[in-house]
Parts: sequence; structure tokens; C-alpha cells
Amino acid sequence: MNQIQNFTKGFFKESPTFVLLLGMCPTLATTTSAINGMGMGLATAFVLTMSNLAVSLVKDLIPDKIRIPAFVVIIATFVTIVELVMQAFVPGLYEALGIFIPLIVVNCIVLGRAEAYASSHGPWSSTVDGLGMGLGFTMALTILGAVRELLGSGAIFGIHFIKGNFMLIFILAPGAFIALGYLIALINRIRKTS
Amino acid sequence: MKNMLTVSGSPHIHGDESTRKIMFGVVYAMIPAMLVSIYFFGLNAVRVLLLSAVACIFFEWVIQKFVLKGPLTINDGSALVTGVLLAFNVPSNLPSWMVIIGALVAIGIAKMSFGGLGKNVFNPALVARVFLLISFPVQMTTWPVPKILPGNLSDVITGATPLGMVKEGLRAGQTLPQIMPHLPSYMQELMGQMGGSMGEVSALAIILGGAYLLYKKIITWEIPVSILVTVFLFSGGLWLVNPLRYADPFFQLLTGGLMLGAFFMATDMVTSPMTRNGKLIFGVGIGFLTILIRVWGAYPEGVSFAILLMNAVVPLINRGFKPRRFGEKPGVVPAVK
Amino acid sequence: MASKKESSFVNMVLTLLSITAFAALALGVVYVVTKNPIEIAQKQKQEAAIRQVLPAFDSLKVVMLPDAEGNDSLQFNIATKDGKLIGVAIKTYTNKGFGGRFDVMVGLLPDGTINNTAVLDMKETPGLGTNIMHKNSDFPDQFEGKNPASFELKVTKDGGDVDAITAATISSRAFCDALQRAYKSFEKNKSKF
Amino acid sequence: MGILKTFILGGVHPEEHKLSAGVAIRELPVPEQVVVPFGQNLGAPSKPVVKRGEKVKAGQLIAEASSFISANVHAPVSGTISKIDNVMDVSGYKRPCAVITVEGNEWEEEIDLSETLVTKEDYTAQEIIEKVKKAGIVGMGGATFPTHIKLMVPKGKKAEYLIINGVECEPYLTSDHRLMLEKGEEILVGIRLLMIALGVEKAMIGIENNKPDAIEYLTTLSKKYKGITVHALKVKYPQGGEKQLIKALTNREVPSGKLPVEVGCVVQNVGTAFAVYEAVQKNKPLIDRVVTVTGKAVKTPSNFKVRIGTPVRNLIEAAGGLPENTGMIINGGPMMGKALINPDVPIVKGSSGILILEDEFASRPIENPCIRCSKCTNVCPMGLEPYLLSRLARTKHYAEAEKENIMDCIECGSCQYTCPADIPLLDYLRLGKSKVGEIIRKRN
Amino acid sequence: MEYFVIIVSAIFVSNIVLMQFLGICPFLGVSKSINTSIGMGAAVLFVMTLATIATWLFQYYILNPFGLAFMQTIVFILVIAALVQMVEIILKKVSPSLYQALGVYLPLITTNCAVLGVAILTIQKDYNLMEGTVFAMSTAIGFTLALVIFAGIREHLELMEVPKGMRGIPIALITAGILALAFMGFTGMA
Ligand SMILES: Cc1cc2nc3c(=O)[nH]c(=O)nc-3n(C[C@H](O)[C@H](O)[C@H](O)COP(=O)(O)O)c2cc1C
Ligand SMILES: Cc1cc2nc3c(=O)[nH]c(=O)nc-3n(C[C@H](O)[C@H](O)[C@H](O)COP(=O)(O)O)c2cc1C
Ligand SMILES: Cc1cc2nc3c(=O)[nH]c(=O)nc-3n(C[C@H](O)[C@H](O)[C@H](O)COP(=O)(O)O)c2cc1C
Ligand SMILES: Cc1cc2nc3c(=O)[nH]c(=O)nc-3n(C[C@H](O)[C@H](O)[C@H](O)CO)c2cc1C
Ligand code: SF4
Ligand code: SF4
Ligand code: SF4
Ligand code: SF4
Ligand code: FES
Repeated sequence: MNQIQNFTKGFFKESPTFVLLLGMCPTLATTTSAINGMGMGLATAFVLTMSNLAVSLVKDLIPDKIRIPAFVVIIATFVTIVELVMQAFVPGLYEALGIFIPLIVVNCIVLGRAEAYASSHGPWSSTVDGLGMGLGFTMALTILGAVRELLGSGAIFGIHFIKGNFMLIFILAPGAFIALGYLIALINRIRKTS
Repeated sequence: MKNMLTVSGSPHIHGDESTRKIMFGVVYAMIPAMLVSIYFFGLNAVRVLLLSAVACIFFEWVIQKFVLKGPLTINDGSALVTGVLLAFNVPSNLPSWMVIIGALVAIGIAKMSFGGLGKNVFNPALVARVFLLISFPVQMTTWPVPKILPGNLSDVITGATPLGMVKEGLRAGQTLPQIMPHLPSYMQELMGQMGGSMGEVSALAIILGGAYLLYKKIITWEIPVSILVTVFLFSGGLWLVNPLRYADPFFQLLTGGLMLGAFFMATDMVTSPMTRNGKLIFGVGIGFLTILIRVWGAYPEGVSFAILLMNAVVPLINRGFKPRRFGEKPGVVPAVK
Repeated sequence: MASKKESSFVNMVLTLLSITAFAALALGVVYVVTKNPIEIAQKQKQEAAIRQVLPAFDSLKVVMLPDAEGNDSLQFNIATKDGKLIGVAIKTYTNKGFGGRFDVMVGLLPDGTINNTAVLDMKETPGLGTNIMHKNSDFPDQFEGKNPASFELKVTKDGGDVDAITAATISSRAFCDALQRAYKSFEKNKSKF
Repeated sequence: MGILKTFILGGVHPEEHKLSAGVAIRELPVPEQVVVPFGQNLGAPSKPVVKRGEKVKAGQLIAEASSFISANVHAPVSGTISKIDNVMDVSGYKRPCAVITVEGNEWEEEIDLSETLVTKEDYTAQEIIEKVKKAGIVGMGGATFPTHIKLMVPKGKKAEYLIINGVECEPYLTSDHRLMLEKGEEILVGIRLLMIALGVEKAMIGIENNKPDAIEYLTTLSKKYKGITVHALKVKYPQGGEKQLIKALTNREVPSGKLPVEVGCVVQNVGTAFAVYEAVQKNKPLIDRVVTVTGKAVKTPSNFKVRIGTPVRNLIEAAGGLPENTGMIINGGPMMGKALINPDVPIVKGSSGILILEDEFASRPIENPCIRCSKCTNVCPMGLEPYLLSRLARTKHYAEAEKENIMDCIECGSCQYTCPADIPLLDYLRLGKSKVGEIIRKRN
Repeated sequence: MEYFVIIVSAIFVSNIVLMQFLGICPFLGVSKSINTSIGMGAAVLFVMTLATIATWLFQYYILNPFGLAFMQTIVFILVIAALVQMVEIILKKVSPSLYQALGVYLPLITTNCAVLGVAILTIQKDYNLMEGTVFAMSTAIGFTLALVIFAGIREHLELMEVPKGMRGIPIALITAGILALAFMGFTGMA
């Protein structure tokens, strides 16, 4: 697999959200609007990329038995860095995403990529993998956020097409499940036909 | 003689029940309530009824033909029932496009996504109703005041439902004796002279239709009776404890969508339990949750939520309440006289 | 490439220790770098509400004072400019919201006139109850410059002077309730500042 | 008469259409050729003891029981065995049969062909069972289980009641009804013999209330016979099912997977009782039976006494010929009977009726989705959930199907009869039962 | 009364799965049969309660006094991971039968965001230790409730012909959506 494929696989073929169905909680919780979805995606992408890089650098130094704890420490470190930085510089977004920022630490995409990819690949490939997966995740969250924002508030990225709200339910919990359900069905269909 | 005989397994005869008959039986049973709603809400009621029914049937046809590409079953009448019941569950002045969204939600999301008739877990008309309620709370809680024909053809005045008035009054710190004088009388509630969704206003018309359903054996008594009895006992108990805060049981029985829910919606066979005991538990659950939501919840009315919540546990009820198997209690060998 | 380390106890402890050390180091650095901005951001957030509801001030004193019934206490932010009282920002609340409790910061001028309000955090329905906030509607504007002594803090439906938000009477009423609580407490504690 | 007894769980009431109830039994002329299958009983087929070309007398043994659950087969006519071959029988499969070309009218000597009633009772149980076994009697109610085995109560169990099944709950059929009216005395003697064989003091005859003449007649007659009582039952299908009948008469329930003798009962059909009478008192083996030929399009619905092995076609001709619009010919009643592939198959010991249905009843309606109306559950006499069992069978969840007691299904068809969605529930249930049965057999 | 509000809120009004979107993965993954759902629920109840107590103690006796609150995430996840390990070992020794019942679910739980989520929420909501414990237990009960209801529905759908495109996760999500819709009826109760 060349690096381009390695980068692009996360967007469609192995989309963590639509195909691998990983990290569903932040996906559902933070996509009340396109911008929130994107923010969550980028935060995750950062942690994913950095931890992939870090893991691939130190993988040979870590004895097998403590691999997972070691990875968790590495990931948690980057998560904390993201937390601190967001708190300092984008407090509004940090507030909006709430508890889901610290929860990146248990997001299985991150640990999953560290385990499945970075622990057996070089730093360069791992970084590309992390970046691709992370941005794929970001894209998925942004799409879901945009759909929900459009249906729920009649807006995309805060730009209103109609006055007031549209179908409120899409901003609330039930709408998150329903929108994601149909999006996955749709993507499955496209994947089958293409 | 022809040389082709048909060979198939027994039995070779069939009773005269059919899905179509059952569904149209429900439609006939809804006629009194339809007439009452037209009487009180005029042309608007006709508009919503027609639109909702046509839209439901249309969406079922489109989805079966172009998405699922399976056999067409719009003739079985179930989409028509859903359509009319959806119309019964919205105010008569709901904008047309919202009615159409409701139909799409009922048929597209709640019914066809699960595979169509018989496979859905939740009552389609109610899913649509709650979806609309939460999406468009303003329009879904703006009730035209019932006015008798032909006065209702023009000006629409809006008012609150009795349950809404009670909830708001209590929140504003009033007591029930202070609120009650502003409410319609029991007689008015029974006949349908109160604010509310199209089909839920006249308890009498609904009871009439319910009686027809029972007579035709389309529904059985367990669900409606257990709902009504539970509501009566639970709300009656609360009322005895504190009549200043809790409305009396007759008020609870006659207002809101309780009758409609008990006779027409909780009884949807697709989304209710299979055995007698299961049905009783189901009804008790609905009655209990309804009062819980009416009294302590944010929403003035709880029947829709209660039915949907109990729909969700129907598979568990079906697992827990099996019919009595023949030979289950073999230990008893009674003597014969 | 170096061969994989074996999982001896010493190795494991050493590795974990060094990873943790690195992590601690990295975190320490980031912590130090972000410490100030975070503090500023947090302070800003807290003071933002107070600044929003009061005219410009230069010093702030925070006290907890009992409410009118005396069974709870509210946070009073007493603002002065050049030593002169120019207003009080009271952090008040209501339990009557659609989603339960929410908090409101209300700025009262020394004579009790409402200067401005800010909703702090709430669980009202987006698009309905949330319309009591400035950024969503002009509902809160109607309170500005009104003195509750003459301005009945009740929705019109209940015989007051407040125009409720359509379909969100409950939230509107709750908002009034919060303001009422603040105003009564203000009247009761007037002498203390 | 007060409240009529019946079973509690489930049941349906199809239109009765007892067209031939008032038609006396006629003896059908012996055909030119009979086809006698060797496997006419539930259990193992019998082993032929005659050869091709051999001459046989009516009543002569031509095949003997091959194992424990098996029964003797006798020549129903006198003549020559022209063939021993696989011929299609009522099951629709080709099975070993003896084809006999009829010649003359010779009978085995010990058979008493007179009509005089013999009421002798001084037999031991063993003697009766031996005679029943020798006569090749199987259940005439349709299940064709060898009767002598039922008479041998297993060790440790005790029979209290002999229950006589005169229910005839299937629509259209009237053979038992006519037999009770015309051979009442013989049946009662047969019952006495069965009581002796089983060592029971009490026998109950259950008859549905749509046969008041039979109830009255047998009630009067039974006064003469010790221990026999007649009971009118409410009309409800499948009251003739033995578990339902036992429940209706004794209020006892046979536990799942157990035999009636578990609750002290043994059930025999009235036809069986008559056959027992003939076997014991007249030494006559089971070579003929009463068969109803009926259907709305049939010219003269009739009850015939026919020799085993007579082609179904002969019966139909005798009842006025095959109607133009015939869509289906059924061996048995409309609820449990089996559709025949063609009318040339022979009558067997278990054939109680031939029912001809017109075209419009023959085609299966299109299956609609289950609307979970629970009607099937409400009518199932075994308290099963047919909608669930059929789904489990269809989706190959056999283990769950077994847990849901699929093997208890008596295949009465009530569920399918009622289902408003026209689902062929019983087809799926049979499929499920055969798969689960396989699994159970493998396990044991 | 305070506790009553916490309980009703955690089980119904703000159900962790349907309203807060925590623990979605096990919700979608483990809810295929009612029995496993109950097993999973019991395991979560056990771990969530212990984890909340342990992290609460860490927060108030170690992190806060030493000014290390910013290390919350890293410390909590390590505490939870260690706790699950310990529980596994102790359970194996002390009650093999319980271990048999819960064992398979334990490793799954370490990476379940609901456990960490509740631990963090307990701190964010300023609950004291008792309130936190009640909160954690009620949340776990709410989790189990949602899981069991959902498993019932999925066992039912298993026997139905759900359209091909919707089978599996899509219909599960839509069912969850409608379930969340129904749970909105509890709004305002606490
Ligand atoms: C999903 C939903 C959310 C609601 N949220 C609020 C809310 O946040 N605040 C509020 O005052 N009313 C809310 N309501 C409306 C109330 O139920 C009630 O109808 C309304 O407050 C009465 O106000 P009105 O007299 O202006 O119609 C909501 C209704 C629905 C259906
Ligand atoms: C495998 C098998 C073994 C049986 N064994 C006995 C038996 O030992 N004693 C008995 O009285 N009946 C026995 N029966 C007969 C049944 O109880 C029952 O009478 C027979 O299957 C016909 O009943 P039905 O027409 O209701 O199906 C047996 C049946 C089967 C299928
Ligand atoms: C659904 C069902 C209906 C039956 N109906 C009758 C009936 O009406 N009359 C009858 O004699 N046997 C009926 N049987 C057969 C009886 O269960 C039982 O086999 C028979 O009475 C035993 O007597 P036998 O061995 O003498 O035939 C029915 C069986 C089933 C499964
Ligand atoms: C007694 C009865 C009640 C029904 N109630 C409803 C109902 O409340 N809502 C609905 O959408 N369909 C109802 N139907 C129609 C039908 O069962 C429904 O569309 C199915 O749930 C779709 O699979 C009802 C049908 C019957 C026979
Ligand atoms: S590993 Fe955890 S976070 Fe990832 S998908 Fe599974 S449960 Fe969700
Ligand atoms: S075997 Fe069938 S036809 Fe014969 S009596 Fe029994 S149910 Fe009726
Ligand atoms: S055929 Fe079987 S499942 Fe159907 S009603 Fe009869 S016993 Fe019950
Ligand atoms: S009778 Fe038919 S439609 Fe009704 S539950 Fe049974 S199988 Fe389903
Ligand atoms: S359980 Fe929440 S992300 Fe998996």
C-alpha cells in the first residue's frame, strides 16, 4: 500500500465511523452542529496522529506485557495536552465538547490504531495512518454534524438558511441516532454498488 | 376431470379473517371520531385527514416500489389506518408540510425501515406524533378551539388543552380548585368540546368506535381495560392524597389522548404483547406511565410516550409471559365425579 | 532495527517509569505554558457575565447573602467604581424551568432597576427555552431599565408585564421567577452594601 | 343438559358441513382389483408372507408385524396376488403393496360373517389382546397406531379410564357418526372387551353435541353395559385430539411428551371398538372400514363400507362421479386430511373420509406478513405460539424452537385456519418439527 | 429527596446511553441477547461503582491537594485499568462462579467510556462520595435497563425480515433513536 492509499483509506474504505463503527459515543454526542463535529474530529485526529507517531517510535523499547498500559499512558498524555491547550485557547469549543475530550483516551480508534497499526509500522507510515484515520473521522463527524445542523436548525456552519429552527429533534438525542443510522445505511449502499 | 390436482399440506380450509378486513374494521371504527372532528374543526380537519391518509399510502407505495423493490401491499389498509390515526394525533391547524413530514416519519422511519407491516417495534403513528411534537413544539401545541359547524369554517382561535391548563396552572403556583373553573365540564369533555388533537377530543366517539372494535373481535378487552383501570386507580389515589395538586380520576380519563390511545393505539396488535397476561401488564404499564408523565413530567400529556415506552418492552413481555402450555401442570390428576 | 525487549520485570518497570517520566515532563511543560491562559480564560468567563450585566466598574466584592425567605443564599457581586456603589450582580436561580433548575446573573442598579441579565447554564430545550438568552431572541431586552417595584415580574398570562416567548411560557415564567428571587433578596439585604 | 364439557385451551369452530350425516352406510361392491399397502400403520411396515401368483382367501394373513410397533395385514378379498410391487399409496410415495386380482368370494373358515350380535365376555385380557393383534387392528381415528400395543399398559402405570373417541370433530366427515347409529351395540360390546383387556372399570364415550341422535342412542344402550357412560361435548375442533378429549372428559392433562396412560387414560376410536368387536367375537380381521365420501360439489355425499385396497376412484364414482370443478381430493377431513395426487390410490385402514374440494378452495392464498394478532396463539389447543415457532423454524433457530415446545404441536391446523395473514403456519411447523426431531434423535 | 432525584435522573431522564451517548459501543455490540446484556449490566454496575469511588478518592485526596487536577484524565484511566485488573484477579480467587459470570465482560469495560465518563461527571457535578456512589450505581442501572430493552428488541428483529440495507447497525441505531424519543417523555421528572 502506498502512502496515498494509506492516507485516504480512512475517508471511505475503512472509515472509522461509517465502516468500522468505532468511537460511536463522541460521534453521536458532539455532532449537534458541523463546527462541533469538526472540532471533536480535529482534537481526536491530533491525538491519533501524535500517539501513532510516539508509539511507532518507542514500540521496540516496550516489552510485550506492558504494551497496552504503556500505550494508554502515551495516549492519555496527548489527550491531556489537547485538553490544556483547548482550555487555554478555545474555551468555548472546549465547553461545548465537554466530557468527550477527556474521553478520547478510551476512544477505541486511538488505541485501536496504536495496537493494530503503529505497533508494527514505522514512524512515517504510522503518522500518515493516524492523520488519514483522524481526518477521516473528522470528515465523518463534520458530515453528520452538517446533516443534523441542517435538519435541526436549518443551517450549516452557523449560516442559517431559514429563520429560527427546523426539526428540533435532530439536535437532540433521538435525531443523532436516527441521522447516523440512515447515513450508515446510505454509505453501505454506496459501498455495495461501487 | 383435469389431471392437475392441487396438493398442499393441511389444513385445506381457512377461516374468514383477513388482514384487510381487520384494517378496514379499524377504519370503520374511526368514523364517529372523524365525524366529530369535522363537526368541530371543519374543513381543516378534512384537509389534515385526507392529506395524512394519502401521504401515508403514497410513501408506503414509493418505498415498496423503489427502495425495497418488494411486493406492494398498500391494499391491506394498514397505511390507511396509520394515516388516519396520525391525523387524529395532531391539531387540525397543523401546516400541511408538517403533516407530510409526519407521514414520512411514520411510514418511512417507524414502519418501512423495519421491513413494513408487522415488523415494526414501535407504533408508527405515535413515533410520528412524538417526532412532530419535539420538532415543532409550537405548532404541535397550538390548539384551535372547537367551534361548531359552520362557524368553524373561518376564524381559528387557539386555546390550550385541559391538561395543558392544569400543568401550567400548577407550575404557576395555583391549586386545582383555582384552575378547575376555567376548564370545560365533564360533559363537554365527553362530547369533545375542548382543545386538543383532532381525534382525541371526543371521548364518546372514541368509546363508540372502541365498542365496535371489541364487538368485531378486532381488539380484545385486556389492553383498554387495564389502561383505563390503572389510570383511574393511580390518579384516584393521588387525588385522595391531595386534591389541591392532583386532578381527579374522571378528569384524567376524559382528557387528552387517553381514550384514543387505549382503544386505537395501544391495541395495535403489531406493537402489543401476544398473551392475555402480557396484554394486562402492557396496559398497566401504559396507565402508570401516563399518569407519571402527566403529573410529574414536563409534558402535559403522556399517553404517546407511555405507549412508545411500553412498545419497547413488548419483546421482553412476550418472553416473560408465555401462553399456558397444555400439560404444564400435569401433577394434578383430579378425580372424576 | 533493535530487537524487541523481553518482558522481564526490571525491563517492564524501567520502561513504564521512563514513559511516565517523559509523559510527566511533556505535561509539565504544556501545563506551565497553558497555566496563565487558562486562568485568564476562566476568570474571563466568570467575570464576563458580571461585566455584561453591570455598567463599567473597577472593583468587585463577592458576598453570600440570604434570600427573601432566608432558607438559601445567593451570590452578590458588589461592584464599585471609584469607591462608589454602581450596582450589584446577583447570581440567582429558578427551579421552575422546563428542564429544571437554571442560573441567571442579574445586574441591579443601586435603586433596584434591572440593568441587564445573563443566563449562566441551563437545560432548556434548544430553540425554545433557550430563547430566553440574549443571543437567541430579544426576550431579555424587555427587562432592561425596568424597576421591579413598578414592573410586575410575571408573564402577561399571569397578569404581569412580561411578554412570554411563544410556546415557552414555562421558561419565561421561570426566568421571571429567578429575577424575582434576586430582586426580593436585593430589597431585603439593601442595607448591607 | 347444563354446561357441556369441552377442553379449555384454544380450539376453533369451522363450519360443519356434515352433508352425509343422514345417509346410511352402504356396502360398496368389491372392485376387480385391490391394492393393499404393507405399511398401513404408524411404525414399521409389515413383512409380506405371500408370493406373487399365490391364491388368497379373504381374511388371510398376507403380511405380518415386523417389529414391536407394527401390525398384521390381511387380504381384504379372495383372489390371486398378481403383483408385489411399489405402488403409490395415499402418502403420495411409492410403497410396497400387494395387488390382488379378485376372484370369487372365499373367506377364511373361522370368520363369522353373520350379523348376529355376540355379547360373550368371558375372555382374559391376554386372549383379547392376542386376537386384536392377530386381526391387525390399528387406530381407526386416523393415527393408525397398532391397537394391541395401546392395550398393553406399561409396567408401573395403571389405566383407569378407557376413553372412546366418537367426537368426529372434522368438518364434513360422518363415518363414525353413522357407525355409532348403525352398529351401536357392537361398539358397546367392543368397548366392554377393550375394558377387559385394559383392566379398567370405567369407559367414557365422548360425542360432540352436533350428533344428538348418536348421543341419545348410545346413552340408552349403554345402560345395559357396566361401567360405560356417554358424554355430550361442546362442538369445538380439535376435540377429537386425544389430549384434548382426555382434558374435556377427565380434566386431566397429558404432560408434554408423555402418553395418555400417564394420566390413567387410554383413548380408542369408535371404529376401533367396532373392529375389536369383530375381531374378538367374529374372528374377523380388519379388512374393511366405513368411509365418508363428501364435498359440496359431490352429487350424493355418502358413507360406504369398503374393503381396504379399493381405489378411491371407485368410491367417488359410487357417490356420483368426480365433479367438474374439482381442485383437490383429500384423504381425511379438511383440517388434517392429506391431499391426494390422484384418485387411483387405495383406501387404507386409516382412511375415514374422501373429501372433494372445488377449485376455489384448492389454491393457497398469498402469504401476507404476520401482523402479530395472536389469534394463532389463542386457538392453539396445545398453548403454543405458532407465529413464533414458524419464525423460528424459518430462520433455522431449531434449539429455540425445541425450547418453545415445538414437538408438542399436534398438527391440528387450527392456527393456520385462523391466521388472517394466510401464513402457512403448519407447513413451517412441520418443517421445524422434522428438523428438531432429527436433532433430538441424534442426541439420544 | 436529593438521592431520589439523582436516581431518577440517572436511570430515566438522563439515561447514560440514550441521552448522554456514553457506552454506545457495548450498547451496540453486546446487546444481541438478553442474557449477555444482563451479564454486561451486572459487570458494569460492579466496576462503575468501584471506579467512581476509587477515582473520587484519588481526586479529593491526591490530585486536588497536590494541585494536579489537570492530570485527571491520565490518572483516572490508569486507576480504572488497574482496578479492573485487580477485580479480575480477586474475583478469580474469591468467587470463581462470579468470575465465570462476569469475567468475559471485564476487559471490555476498561475501554468503555461510560465508566471513565461517570467518574469524571461525578467530579464535575461536585457530588460527595455518597452521592457519587449512588449516581454511579443508578447510571449503571440505567445502562442495564437500556441494554436489556434493546436486546429484547434485537432478539425480536432477528426473527424478522429487516430490509437488507437496514440490517444490523443501521436498524439498531434507528431503534435506539426511537427509544430515545420515547425516553424524552421522562423530561422534567428530575
Ligand atoms: C420538545 C419540547 C420542548 C419544550 N421545551 C420547552 C422549554 O424549554 N421551555 C418552555 O417554556 N416550554 C417548552 N415546551 C413547551 C411546553 O410544553 C408548553 O407547551 C409551553 O411552555 C406552553 O407555552 P405556551 O402557553 O406559550 O404555549 C416544550 C415542548 C416540547 C414539545
Ligand atoms: C412412538 C410411539 C409410541 C407409542 N407408544 C404407546 C404405548 O406404549 N401405549 C399406548 O397406549 N399408546 C402408545 N402410543 C400411541 C399414542 O398415545 C397415540 O394414541 C397415537 O399416537 C395416536 O394418537 P393421535 O391420533 O392423537 O395422534 C404411541 C405412539 C407413538 C407415536
Ligand atoms: C387434531 C386431532 C384431531 C383428532 N380428531 C379425532 C376425532 O375427531 N376422532 C377420533 O376418533 N380421533 C381423532 N384424532 C385421533 C386421536 O387423537 C386418537 O389418535 C384416537 O382417538 C385414538 O384412537 P384410535 O387409536 O382408536 O384411533 C385426532 C387427532 C388429532 C391430532
Ligand atoms: C386495532 C388496531 C390498531 C392499530 N393502531 C395503529 C396505531 O396506533 N398506529 C399505527 O400506525 N397503526 C395502527 N394500526 C395499523 C397497523 O397495525 C400498523 O400500521 C402497523 O403497526 C404497521 O406495521 C392498527 C391496527 C389495528 C388492527
Ligand atoms: S473500543 Fe470502546 S470506544 Fe472503541 S468502539 Fe469499542 S467500546 Fe467504543
Ligand atoms: S381423526 Fe380427524 S377426522 Fe377423524 S375424528 Fe379425529 S379430527 Fe375428526
Ligand atoms: S397445528 Fe400445532 S401449533 Fe397449530 S394450533 Fe395445532 S397444535 Fe397448535
Ligand atoms: S394468526 Fe397469523 S398473523 Fe396472527 S399472529 Fe398468528 S401468524 Fe401472525
Ligand atoms: S462506549 Fe463510548 S465511545 Fe465506545
